[in-house]
Amino acid sequence: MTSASLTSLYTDIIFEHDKRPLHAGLREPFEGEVHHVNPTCGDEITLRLHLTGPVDDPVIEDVSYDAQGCAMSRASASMMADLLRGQSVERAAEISDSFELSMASRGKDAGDEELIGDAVALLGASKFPGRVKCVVMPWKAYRAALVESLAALGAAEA
Amino acid sequence: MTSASLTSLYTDIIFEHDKRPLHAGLREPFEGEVHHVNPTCGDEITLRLHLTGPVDDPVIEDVSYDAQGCAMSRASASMMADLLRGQSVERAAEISDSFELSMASRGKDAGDEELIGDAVALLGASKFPGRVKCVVMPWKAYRAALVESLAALGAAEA
Amino acid sequence: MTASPTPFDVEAVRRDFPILGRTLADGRPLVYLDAGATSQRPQQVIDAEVAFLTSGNAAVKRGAHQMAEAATDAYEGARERVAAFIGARRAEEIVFTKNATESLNLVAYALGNGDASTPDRLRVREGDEILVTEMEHHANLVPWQELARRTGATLRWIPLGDDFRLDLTDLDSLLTERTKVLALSHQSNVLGTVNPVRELAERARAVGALVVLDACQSVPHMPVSVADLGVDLLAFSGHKMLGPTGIGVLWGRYDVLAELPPFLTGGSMIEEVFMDRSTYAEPPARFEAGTPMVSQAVGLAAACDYLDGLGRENVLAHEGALTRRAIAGLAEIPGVRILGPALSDDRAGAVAFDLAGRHPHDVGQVLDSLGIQVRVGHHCAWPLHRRYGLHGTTRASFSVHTTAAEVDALVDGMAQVVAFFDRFR
Amino acid sequence: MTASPTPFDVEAVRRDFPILGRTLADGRPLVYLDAGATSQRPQQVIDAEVAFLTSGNAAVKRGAHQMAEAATDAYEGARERVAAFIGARRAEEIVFTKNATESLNLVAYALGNGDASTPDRLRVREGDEILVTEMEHHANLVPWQELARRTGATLRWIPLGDDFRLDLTDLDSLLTERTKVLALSHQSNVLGTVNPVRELAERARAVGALVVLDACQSVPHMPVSVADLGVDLLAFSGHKMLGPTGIGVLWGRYDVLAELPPFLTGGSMIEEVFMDRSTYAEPPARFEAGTPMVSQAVGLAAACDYLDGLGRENVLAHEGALTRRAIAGLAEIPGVRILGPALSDDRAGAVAFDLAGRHPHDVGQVLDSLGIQVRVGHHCAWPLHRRYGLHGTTRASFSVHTTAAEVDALVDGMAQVVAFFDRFR
Ligand SMILES: Cc1ncc(COP(=O)(O)O)c(C=O)c1O
Ligand SMILES: Cc1ncc(COP(=O)(O)O)c(C=O)c1O
Repeated sequence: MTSASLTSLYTDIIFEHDKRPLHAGLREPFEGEVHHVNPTCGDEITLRLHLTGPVDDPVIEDVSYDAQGCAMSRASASMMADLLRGQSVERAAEISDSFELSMASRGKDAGDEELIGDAVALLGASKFPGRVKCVVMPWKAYRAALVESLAALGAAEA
Repeated sequence: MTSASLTSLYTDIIFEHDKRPLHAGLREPFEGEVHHVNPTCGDEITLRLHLTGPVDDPVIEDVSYDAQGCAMSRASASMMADLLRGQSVERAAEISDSFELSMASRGKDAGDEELIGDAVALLGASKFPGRVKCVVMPWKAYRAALVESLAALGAAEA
Repeated sequence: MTASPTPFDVEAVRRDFPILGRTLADGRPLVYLDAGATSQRPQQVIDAEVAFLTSGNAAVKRGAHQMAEAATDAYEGARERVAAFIGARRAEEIVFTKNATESLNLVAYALGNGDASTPDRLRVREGDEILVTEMEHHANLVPWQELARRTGATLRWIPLGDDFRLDLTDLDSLLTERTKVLALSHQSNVLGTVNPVRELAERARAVGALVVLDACQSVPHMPVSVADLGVDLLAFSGHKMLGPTGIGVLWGRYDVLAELPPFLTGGSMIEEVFMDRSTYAEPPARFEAGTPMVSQAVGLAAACDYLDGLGRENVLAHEGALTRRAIAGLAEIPGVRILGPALSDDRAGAVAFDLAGRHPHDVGQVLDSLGIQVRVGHHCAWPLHRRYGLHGTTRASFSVHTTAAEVDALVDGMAQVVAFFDRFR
Repeated sequence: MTASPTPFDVEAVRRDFPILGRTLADGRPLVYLDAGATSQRPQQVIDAEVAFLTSGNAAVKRGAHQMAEAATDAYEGARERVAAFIGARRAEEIVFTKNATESLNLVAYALGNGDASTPDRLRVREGDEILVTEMEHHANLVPWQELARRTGATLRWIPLGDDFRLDLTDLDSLLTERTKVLALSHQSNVLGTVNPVRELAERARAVGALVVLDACQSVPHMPVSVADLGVDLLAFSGHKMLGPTGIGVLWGRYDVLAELPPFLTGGSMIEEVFMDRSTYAEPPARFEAGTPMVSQAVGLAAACDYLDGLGRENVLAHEGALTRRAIAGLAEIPGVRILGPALSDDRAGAVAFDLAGRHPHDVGQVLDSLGIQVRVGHHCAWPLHRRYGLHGTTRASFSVHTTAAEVDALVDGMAQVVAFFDRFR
């Protein structure tokens, strides 16, 4: 007798990513690296970002990471890496904005599957405020790594 | 239409002492001097004690003081000085113990008039916890000055 | 004197305060004129807290279960409510403390806790100056004395004038490049004087000083918007604004809080903890160590609702009328001298006075026997009283439930005080 | 497993807790197993606070009127009640704070606040050592890290052994003449281990170190008498012992408190205040700056009454039986590893566990869907978890209203957790 909201949270695709996370591990080269923790549960992620292309329109060549956490947060990191790799930074911003907005909706927003693909499966967590942080942590890490990477890129260019 | 407890607090004799306090002013010689304040209302007393006689059975030669405070606290200082002057320290201890015990009784103990004389008039305040401190402050100052004075006397003797 | 029209139905308000129905010794009705020390709670505030305790109570922020989520929502919702109440730009600018005293100590300690990574403007050190005023409540004076003692900084103060206002004559020599902090009150809890905060904050900003405002006596009684005041940090207490005891507020501009070192440390304010070192969370969590006062935050939010429901301008108008009525009435009593500016725009709130030849304890005692509850003593503003040659005063202070009839009872009571003591002349 | 007989009528107790009647999502009954984080309030505690607010509320200590006297009596009466509750010799040994975290910070700051007039044993300085343990809650670790940082003292710690107890092998080299403070917990909020406090306090006394005890997890759950323990200072929180949030306690031996410098400064803790300096009141007033949490103190006293009414030995017996039942039941679940000593005399309280291959958040989520409210994460004891190679655990903790059936629901719930996640293998 499992509750409906529970099965909407934990789906096969979540566990697929939890078990076999895509693009996991820390790789070179990279321009930015950040380490984020969730102070309440002790979860951690180290995330590296590698950009290529012109400084005014860079492309995400690689997102590599080492994530410690619950199924939701690990699946989130995996899906995010898969979604963002190969995208322009501009397009990635659209994706992450859309995703984070949906996550903040407390279950009201089903998410834009066109834009965020498999990551709609993560939105089950948006009904559980205590879990939103787990899911969002990799995305916050991406944002922080992007700031670092762009700065590094700008410095290299100058 | 004044309340009964109010007229039991403020009696003619209280005002008599308030208006014309006995033994007021700071005099020499003295062995101990203390300064006490009541932190809630800012009342202050400086009290000096002059003892004479053998160190193992001294007599209170003089209690002199400068008191700032409400009618109750000023009357208390005046009555106390008048009561204790000329008494042996031993007898003074009986008096002050008896007085302070009655003051702590919340109006239940009418006081030992044999021992504390006019100071029974102060016991009206024992029904008003907020005022007990006002009345007791000079007595606490006396106790502190006594400790100082006895130490000074002992040192002089040695 | 007839009652002036009030901007809301005071009798209806009074029915919200269950305690006002009680009587005192000799069956006297309660005339509570001590709201400046602590206010009473309307039923709505009590109910909000009880409702939380009987349905949503749980540890906040630390649990992932439904109860913890509900409690966290209630607590963070209260933060948003308080932010809106004082016009803060974001809820993260609100730090919950136990009272205004803790809020002010938090700032004073944090300014001494920095290290090399702390921006210079948020670090008080030897040679720096801290500027306060002579009218401060001990809560906005002693923490600064202690900060000066710990750091080797120098404490200076703006003196009070004979007109019961700050004497700004020498401000230029008091507020200088050396000044790291200007700490002052919005409204004096004794004089009722409202300080020219905006002007002083501007002068302080010009020399790079941080401005800390003690708003204990303004936030409960008038519209206050942090956006307008120009200060950096602001403190007030729940129990003076119809809310629970045990909860206070520190508001801070987010950019200031973001760089301020922590004060109390422990659970919920950390980022990572190792045996030998820790890193700290973002504001407001960084300043809220340990289990917070959750039900009290809920009660405080209900108090904000209550005051906003009456209208803050209306509260000011109502209480201002009572202040004026009290001043006018008391001025007629022989021997009474009011400590504070006469009627004017920068004056509201408490009415403190001296009765010639009578100690405030004795005055208060007679008023108490009439059921009139006023405060006597130095009201935690000892230097202020010393400035005017007094050890203490008798103080009446008003709230939303105070009536003109109660003010008249005070004035009449003072006539009885005079008559009572005259018998013993 | 059948329910073991309990020393009091748990069903009657449950009726005292209004919140236990509520249901959660999907109509699940509330199974509240998070008392270690915060406990629920019996109606008696709520009623005591409301009664005070609707009849006796006023500012304490500062007013001379009847209402202030009644409020002061209530507040000081609560102090006496709490003193009796923990076997303190005198009420003046009880300081009210906002929570245990503040109590511990108070001590850590005060020990750094002294000057030449402070006795050396109450002054931590460069070269001194502070000894804590690896099992401490952040509240009894980070304040000491910060004291060490501010003063230049060195922080050392007693490590945890593989048996989930303190490893005292090297105690002689850790606890030396250089040790100024030994700060430790009475009972771990994760492991349930009860430390040999009396023995450690004796060793500390022998080298002249002050002993500070974090009694957050012992005072609510077992008889605790400060007279027996041999410690100098002891901290706990109201909200973990059926009392309100927003109130904590610091008990201190009077001779220690009498010489300890102040921490928070402001109103009610002073003796005399001048613009440039102040002197301070005697304990406990010296440590209670500002308006205290009066109604919360009244509520805390009611919580003491409630627990003493049940009998502290009975509470220990009841909760101990639940702990044993939980440990026995959980041990049967495949993959579950309990963090803490097996059944023994120095073990009660919380039951924290790991489920192999599953993150505690995921475990807690499934339990939550069943209405079972447990805590997941590091429980503010991050170094402890790191010691055992974990990021977090799932923790169940019990109170007077917890039933054997609820413990069984937890065990059954864990079986469902395993089955749920097995579907995705
Ligand atoms: C052992 C221990 N110490 C300290 C604390 C901190 O208590 P509080 O958060 O009430 O200050 C807790 C509870 O969180 C605890 O379990
Ligand atoms: C002006 C002012 N500042 C500070 C305080 C201190 O507030 P609390 O005692 O609630 O901390 C008060 C009230 O006592 C006050 O009136």
